[in-house]
Amino acid sequence: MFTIETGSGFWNPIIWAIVIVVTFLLIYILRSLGKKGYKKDTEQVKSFLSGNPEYAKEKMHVKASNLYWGFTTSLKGLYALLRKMHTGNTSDYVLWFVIVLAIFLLVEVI
Amino acid sequence: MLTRNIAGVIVFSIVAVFFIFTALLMHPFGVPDESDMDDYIIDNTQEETGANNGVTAVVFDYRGFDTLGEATVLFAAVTGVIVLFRRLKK
Amino acid sequence: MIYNIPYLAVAALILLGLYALIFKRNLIKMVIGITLIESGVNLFLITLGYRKESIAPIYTSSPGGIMSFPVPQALTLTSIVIGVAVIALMLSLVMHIYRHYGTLDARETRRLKE
Amino acid sequence: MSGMSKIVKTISSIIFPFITIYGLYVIAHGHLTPGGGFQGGAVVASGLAMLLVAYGSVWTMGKLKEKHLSINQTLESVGAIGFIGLAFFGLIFGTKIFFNNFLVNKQDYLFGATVKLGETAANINTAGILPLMNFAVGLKVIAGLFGIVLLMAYATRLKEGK
Amino acid sequence: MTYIELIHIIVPILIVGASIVAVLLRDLLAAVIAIAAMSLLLSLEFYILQAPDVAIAQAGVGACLTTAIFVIAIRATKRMEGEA
Amino acid sequence: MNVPDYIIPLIVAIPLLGAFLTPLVSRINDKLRNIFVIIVLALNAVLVFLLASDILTTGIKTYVFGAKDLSYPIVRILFEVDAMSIFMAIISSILVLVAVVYSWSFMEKNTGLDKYYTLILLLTAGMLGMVLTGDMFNFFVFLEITSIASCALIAFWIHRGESVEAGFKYIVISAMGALFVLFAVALLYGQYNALNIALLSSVIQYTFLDKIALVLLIVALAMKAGIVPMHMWLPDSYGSAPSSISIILVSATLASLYGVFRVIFTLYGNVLSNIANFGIPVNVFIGWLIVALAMVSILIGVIMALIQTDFKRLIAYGAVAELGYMFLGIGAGITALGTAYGKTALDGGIFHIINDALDVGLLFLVAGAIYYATKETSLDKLGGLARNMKYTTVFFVIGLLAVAGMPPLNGFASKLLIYESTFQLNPILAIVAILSSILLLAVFVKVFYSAFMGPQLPKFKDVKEVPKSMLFSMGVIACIIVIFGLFPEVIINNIVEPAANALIGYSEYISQVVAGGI
Repeated sequence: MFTIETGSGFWNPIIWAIVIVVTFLLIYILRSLGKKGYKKDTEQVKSFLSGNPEYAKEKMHVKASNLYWGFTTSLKGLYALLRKMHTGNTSDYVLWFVIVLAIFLLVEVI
Repeated sequence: MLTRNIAGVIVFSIVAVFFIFTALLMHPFGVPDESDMDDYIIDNTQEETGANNGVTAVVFDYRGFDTLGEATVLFAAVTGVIVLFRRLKK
Repeated sequence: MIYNIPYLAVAALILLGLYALIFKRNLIKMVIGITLIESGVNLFLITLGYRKESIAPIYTSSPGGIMSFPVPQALTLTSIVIGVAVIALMLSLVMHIYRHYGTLDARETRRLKE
Repeated sequence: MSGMSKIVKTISSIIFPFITIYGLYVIAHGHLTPGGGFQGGAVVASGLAMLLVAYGSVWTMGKLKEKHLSINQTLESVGAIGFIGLAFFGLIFGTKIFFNNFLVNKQDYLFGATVKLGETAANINTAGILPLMNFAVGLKVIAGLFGIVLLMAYATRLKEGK
Repeated sequence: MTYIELIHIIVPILIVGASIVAVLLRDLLAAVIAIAAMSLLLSLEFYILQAPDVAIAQAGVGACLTTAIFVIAIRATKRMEGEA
Repeated sequence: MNVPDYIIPLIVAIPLLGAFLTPLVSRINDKLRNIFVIIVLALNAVLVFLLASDILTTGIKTYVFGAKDLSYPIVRILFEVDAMSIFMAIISSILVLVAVVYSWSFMEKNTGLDKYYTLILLLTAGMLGMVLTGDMFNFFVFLEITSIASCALIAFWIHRGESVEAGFKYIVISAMGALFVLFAVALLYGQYNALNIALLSSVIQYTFLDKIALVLLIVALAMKAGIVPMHMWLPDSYGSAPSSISIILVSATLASLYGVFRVIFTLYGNVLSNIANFGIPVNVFIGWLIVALAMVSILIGVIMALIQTDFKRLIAYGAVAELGYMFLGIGAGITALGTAYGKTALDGGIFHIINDALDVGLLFLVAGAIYYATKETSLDKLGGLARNMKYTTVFFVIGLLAVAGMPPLNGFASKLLIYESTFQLNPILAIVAILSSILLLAVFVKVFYSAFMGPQLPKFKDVKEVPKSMLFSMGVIACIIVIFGLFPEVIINNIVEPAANALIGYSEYISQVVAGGI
């Protein structure tokens, strides 16, 4: 009922689900072993930037376009090409269709 | 832009060659190879549908469901045009 | 071979339509291109159903003899009405694009890219 | 869109009834002569569009209110429902097949006469549900195509940015 | 070559000619008139190809209504192709 | 379970009748209209499930319109429903029903809602007609219904220039694609004087003109399905449409994908084993072409998704990558037709169709929920929403893990089948697919981080959880995803495997219609 055979192996989600549940249990147990020194509304919960004032909330949050900066920078050439491809021009969309049509015609029909 | 136009002209001419070959390799004008379906319709229209116009018989009887689809296309287009020119405020 | 001229006209119409779609920048010209492709396909369908020295498939007025195919004619009727529906919708969108962008140039109506 | 000269207006007013009658003829004789619901509907809608162009959308919009537009849409819905309803009737009566021509060759009903095979004189009382479908589709096509033209003409005010 | 064969050759050529004119003209209104002419010729072609039903539909829809909505759209936008 | 035959046309006719009635019903009352539409679609879904239970037990069913029997030259339109068709029909009906329930609150403040629901019903009828029909021209007609209705819905928010632009691009692309499909149909008609898929399939010869028709059909329908490099309309339209429409568009593109498979496997199934050029069989030729397109789709979809800043465009590029996985599975299945791993690849590809529809659909619904709550879709401006929208966050996590193929959710099960089988075809394919899947996870983790994590932004302090109808529809899809993930074998054995067999078994499809088979 649960196992799927892939031809060279099998996959059983129930085992995996049990493993996940056990892991979370372990995490919960470890967490509950910790110290219970947390108090609300004290200096303890405020962020401390070595004496400097805290930044505004918007500034603290890393923007989506800054994530994976290293990846996008290292693939700069590829991204420049891809941006050039995605012109947003309707004629180009049609042109891509005709290009693929020509390739398929050449490969398939001849 | 120049690359685009050159690529456009090249693929356009390839497709053009294939289309012209298609036109030349079709069965000769006015001499269809097969006619099973249409001969059946021409022979049986009057008997089965009681219509004297073969095209109407096909449109509304033999392929009536296509016509329903076509009426639906028109309905969808009119609805689409109404949607596009509707008032935005209530 | 001279008798394949209607088929060649079909090819020419479709290619002209594609040409207008690819190389013309004006949006209304692109809609005209779609119209041309549609006319080409309609002509193709009708040409397929023609038999030499045939008459229209209407019994009321027929002096007897071979008839041209009724099915492609029915398909073409459907195709014509579909075509006018598509063109009406396209032109409405063109009017809206003009209202929003103030231009009909395909190269300038592209806020959506990348 | 403003109207055209008085000559054009007069001539189109005179021609318009003839176009309409021709369109209705094409619809009604769809099963006998070239034509049918679509063709006749397109002819009538062309006549209406001609009137619209002759008189201009400004004049037309002065005469037509939102109510009339919604009547147009209702007519289109009614035509479509009539068409699909005839298809459903085939499922309810007779041989219980969707899109069945349940009236054909049944002498007691309207349009139920049997047609003589071969070349015959036109007998309008034939072809079962085909003429009814022609009427439904004709109504739908008139309303639909004229609705498209009317709405687009009405929308030319977009140019002024209103 | 008989008379009808000649027509079968001439009308498609005229259709293609009208559509070339439609594509090339920079005045959109003129291009649309060319499309209307093309539609009418197409309707004639349908007629001589023994399809009177389609000819009526093409004349009504293609030559009249399509032209009407094209003209309306052009009046709501711009008439010349290259204008900024 | 046995159902009467006339249920097959009703599946298309009921949404159509509903669409024609909706303008009249909405004259009475708005709430009544919403209930009416939901009832129509629910009824339709019930009919689809009844038919499915019948088809899966008894096999292919046909229905001829307008006549009882099937005399030899097949002049009438007929619907031919096999397991693959009903598989796609199930997807469409579920997604549309969910989208309509979602729209109740989501579209509440818009005008023109009667037209909106009318168009949704028309779109439903179009999709169901596309997948159920057994006639090429009828397929074209339903394709046009689908494209026209979806175009008007994409441009529904006419006050935004982007929506109108996306609608125009979509209608140009789909009108052109549909006209090429019609041209191909006309080519086939001109040679064999037939329009019925089964009849055409039994007589097809693979001449020059047939090859042209095949290429035109594949390319045009693949463009409608959004395969790279013809995918550019897809992010535009998915991103600009209302979210409730995006989820239906997913299913509309999948219907075009179904068209590709139907053409290759059934219409040309007879000639797939012919020897083409260079002594290579046709199926290997077509299979490798499709695998190549699939790989490009996966790579470009993922790489472009990484740099998107708009929530819905990002999901749309993710959807392009997912489409690539389906094409990869089925392309590998075509290439290795007849082998065991080819069958596994086909299973994986087909299973991935339903998984992708659910996962991407759930993500679009979440994007819509965020837009509803914050009026914002740019990821750069969002942040810290997990505090205010707890349920939405949970649903997003489920969708994220599923779409990235993390075990134990459903995306993993189908992707595993694809990896294992394509590895046997060519290891590079599987490796690239796995790496892209990891990248896809990275992409969605980025969304999760920037939209839901981080400090609570002051401008989103008063954001509330979305209304119940939206939560309900998201919850339904999330539940289905979890169930599919936990019981993959049940799904594969009961729905996917018959669909794969139906695709391969073209001779059975033919013999239902053409007397004597081939």
